[in-house]
Amino acid sequence: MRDANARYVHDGDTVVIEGFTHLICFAAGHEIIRQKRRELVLCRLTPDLIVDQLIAAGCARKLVFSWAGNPGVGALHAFRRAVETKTPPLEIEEYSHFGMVARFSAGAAHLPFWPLRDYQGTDIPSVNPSIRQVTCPFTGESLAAVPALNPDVTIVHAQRADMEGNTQIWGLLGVQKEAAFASRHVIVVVEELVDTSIVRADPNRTLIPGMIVDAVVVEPWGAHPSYAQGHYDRDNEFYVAWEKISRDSAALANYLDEFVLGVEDRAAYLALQPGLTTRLAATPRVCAGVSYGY
Amino acid sequence: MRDANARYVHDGDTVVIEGFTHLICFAAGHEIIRQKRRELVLCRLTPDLIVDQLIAAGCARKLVFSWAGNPGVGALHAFRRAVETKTPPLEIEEYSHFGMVARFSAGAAHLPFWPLRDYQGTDIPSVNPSIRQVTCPFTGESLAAVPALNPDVTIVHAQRADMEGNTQIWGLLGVQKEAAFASRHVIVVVEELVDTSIVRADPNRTLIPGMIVDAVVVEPWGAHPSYAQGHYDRDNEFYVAWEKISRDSAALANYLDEFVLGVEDRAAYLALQPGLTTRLAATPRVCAGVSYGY
Amino acid sequence: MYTAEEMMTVIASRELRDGEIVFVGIGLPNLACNLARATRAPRLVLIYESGAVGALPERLPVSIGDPSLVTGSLMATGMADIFQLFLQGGRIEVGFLGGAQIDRYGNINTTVVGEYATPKVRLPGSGGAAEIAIHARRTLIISRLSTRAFPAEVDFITSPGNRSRGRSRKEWGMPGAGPVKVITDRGVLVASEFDGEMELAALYPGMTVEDVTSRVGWPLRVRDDLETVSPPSREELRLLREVLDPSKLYLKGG
Amino acid sequence: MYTAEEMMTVIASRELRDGEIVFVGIGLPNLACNLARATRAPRLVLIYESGAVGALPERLPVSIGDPSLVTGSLMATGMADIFQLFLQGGRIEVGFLGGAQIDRYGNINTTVVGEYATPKVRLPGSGGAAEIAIHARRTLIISRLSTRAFPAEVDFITSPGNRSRGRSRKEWGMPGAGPVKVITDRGVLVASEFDGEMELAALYPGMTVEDVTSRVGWPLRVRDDLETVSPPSREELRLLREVLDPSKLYLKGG
Repeated sequence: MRDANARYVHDGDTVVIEGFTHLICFAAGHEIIRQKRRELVLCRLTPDLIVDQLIAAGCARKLVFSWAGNPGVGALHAFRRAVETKTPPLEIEEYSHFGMVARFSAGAAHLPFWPLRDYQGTDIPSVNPSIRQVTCPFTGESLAAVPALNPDVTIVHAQRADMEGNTQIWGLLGVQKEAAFASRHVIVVVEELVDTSIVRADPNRTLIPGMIVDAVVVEPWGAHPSYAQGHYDRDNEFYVAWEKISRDSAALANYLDEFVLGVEDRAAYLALQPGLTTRLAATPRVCAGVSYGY
Repeated sequence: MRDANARYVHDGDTVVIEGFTHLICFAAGHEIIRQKRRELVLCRLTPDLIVDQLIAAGCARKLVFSWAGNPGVGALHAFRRAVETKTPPLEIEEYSHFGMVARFSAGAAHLPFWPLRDYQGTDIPSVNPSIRQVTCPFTGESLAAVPALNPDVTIVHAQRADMEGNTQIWGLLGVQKEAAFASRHVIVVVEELVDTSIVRADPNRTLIPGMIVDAVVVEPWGAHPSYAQGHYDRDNEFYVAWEKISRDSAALANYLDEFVLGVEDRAAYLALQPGLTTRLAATPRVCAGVSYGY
Repeated sequence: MYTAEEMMTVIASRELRDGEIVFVGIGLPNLACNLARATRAPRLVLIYESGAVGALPERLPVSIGDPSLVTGSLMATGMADIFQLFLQGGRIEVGFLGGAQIDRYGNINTTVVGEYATPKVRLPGSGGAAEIAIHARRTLIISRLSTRAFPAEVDFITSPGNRSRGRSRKEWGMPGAGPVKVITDRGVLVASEFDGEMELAALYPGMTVEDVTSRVGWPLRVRDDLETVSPPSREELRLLREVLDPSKLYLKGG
Repeated sequence: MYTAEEMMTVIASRELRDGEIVFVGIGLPNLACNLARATRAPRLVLIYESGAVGALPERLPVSIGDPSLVTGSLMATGMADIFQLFLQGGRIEVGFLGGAQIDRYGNINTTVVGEYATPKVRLPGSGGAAEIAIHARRTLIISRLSTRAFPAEVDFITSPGNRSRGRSRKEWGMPGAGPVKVITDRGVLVASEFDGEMELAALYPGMTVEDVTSRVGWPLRVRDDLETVSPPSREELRLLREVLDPSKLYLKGG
């Protein structure tokens, strides 16, 4: 994780750590904080706790997003402080989920824009000049359009990949495929490194092909406190606890000191929390395979 | 098959039987011929033998397509006769594959058009006024645009579905998902009807949700002479034979008389060809399952 | 006796027809759908913006992307499909919405209290709410009444209602019918067929017209045929308390 | 000795660099890729428009959608991904093309011989060829020489070459470099860096300049540094004949 981040995440970069509640790569976010990256433009549909931590650590110059809350719990208080009291200042550019999905879709398809039926009657375009209109050349209708988003680097957490970065994900798929294809560089972080034969045995599960992947990092539990279907559950207790931690900037700084800056890597982070992996380990629920014979 | 076709395929309809070399529902095409549907607008990327047969049987008024050949073999001679000598006359509207994919994508997303970087320097737009240009509202670039395709009915062949039409496909996925979502009605034809619990055990394999499906038909070997991954191989001998059959309109008529009009249903079609199912049955090659536990 | 949350959940569940396709959020809407499924709408299809279609969670999901929504669902797909094929594609029949501010036309603010550039309170933003409000064939709003939550005009329109920035939904070209009802803790507001303004159409047992109008920041119209809705049945309450949310994750009381 | 098909396959295989991502068609290009993989480019990635990425077919695929292309591949995905993410996304480094007519700029016709509305011969059409010609970073054309197949101007431009309808690729805004080489049965034409016109750059052993120019429908420019390519090596021929196409499915002889 350290080497991949050092190589592909630079000050000022546009950085995406995607995953819709599922497979959010906290391991990568923590490493960015440890490496003291600055002036990042962070793009994520749901900033979640990971971006709250990056904002509090002073890594972010700007946030591009569509829903900035603590999912199922409440608010992101570092984000709120940054926006409400400018401590630290944070530029924001906001869409709805569909707008963000469309921006990644355009970026992935190498199109300059993506058309969508959206934003009529809302005030969102009045605070975001990047939401424009495009006219259909067949019907004359006016549709919303958003510009392509092409990050410098996208970090995707996944259940498994091979050495070449051929990556398989199941459960919620979010916008990881689009974000990866839209990006100049891609880091894949996996629960499990597998032989290529495992990937080739079930090619319909491959979400990201190795040809677009720059680095593969093996980091079990790298998505905690979010979850990895088939591996571990969401740590809802921590999401609830974050409400209290993030409300108080001193408590938040203490958290970062102890669990992020105070540890060397993910293994040390886990070692600080005995019982965690037992508490959250998934109960196996294996589906049947299908035949690829002919 | 008979009831589903009678109910959802009418004279003059825009009809899609999709599947890129894989899972082409010949069972449905043959039933359309038996029911003597007329004036159909047939849309398919690769008309394949199924459309050659429908043209020869006089079912088609118009063909919307992107590659009209016998894949891996040669030409579609009924199609060629219709275009070269107007017997029977056939209106054509042609795109490239990407254009057809884009038309289905727009139809599925309920957008009036789809933008794509394509058709610069080709003569295709000069013979198809439905390929137009759209201007990007961000960069000012001019891109190609194609109109949405929203068929009256799409017929999808699949490995399995439940009674509600929740449909799982593996192997080549073609544009079946887009065609189904673009369509007013959807008929799913399956090799195997399964309990919903089978679908729910591996939800990432579901390509088409039951909510958009009007009818489910169980028709094993319904895609022959094309193939169904995990069930049976492509009947390449028949594809090669079609070159000779289709060159001669009398031979083609004889073929239709014997194997389509002369049989009552798919079971009778198979009964006419002893040894076929043994020759083409797939060797099982079952992948491992994944865990959906948490 | 029953709580306001229980009543709101029951009323919301009664709005759902069997077989409908519902775009669900976490909290009361989720519980309302489960109650509907356990009573009059066993074939309800639940879709979550996270990508789970036909979810049958074996526990109460704690977030919209809970793993229990995926396990055993009919389809798990990417968000591009959810927004393009299901929502924009016109496949969603009912959407649930809520928000910090709701105005007379059902416009909803989940973005900021105060000015956008210098907000008093920064809220999470749209998420999928803007497009749910635009595309779902009809939406149901669930919110407790208070003059703060029901101003005459919201500070920011995140999700458009029946009339926004001076234009009707038809004039904006929005496909869905918009918010047809606002389910509150004291009664139900229903959109006028003429101008889309929310009108008090039904009271909960024991509530008065003033209990509602005094908590709304505009002169609330009251329908002539004002109804009183029937309270939760014993069976509805039993299901909620003993089967659907025994640990009171959502139904915290009050 | 060796056949023209064997020579064309060998020359095509030598054009591929290890690790490149190749959009493959059935027939000689498929065989050329397999030969490259068995010799100097073991890490070549084969993509088929049907949706198979990183295919490793255990038999010679009889069509572009052969099931053997899927079994054991790295990824099997929908065609929207193939055309939008891989091809339009700029991920394809080499595309193979062929056609009934090829002109001096490498424009290709696979649509009609004669007039479009009243064709002498109706051909299959574009398939994915138009967008491969536009987006692949470079394309290789494989075709036997004949004046019928190499007219000065094609009847219909299905796939644009280095200059079409009076404009260069740059003027058209096409991302890819276009057809860099035409691999024929007698020699190799290479696109001029100045104007994109195909020039005779290399002859096969035993062939003369006239063997090529007499079979091309325009005054073919011949490069000063005309080369003679080395014939298939014993190892290349052994692989083709004994390992890659022992049943002569593609290499029918002649």
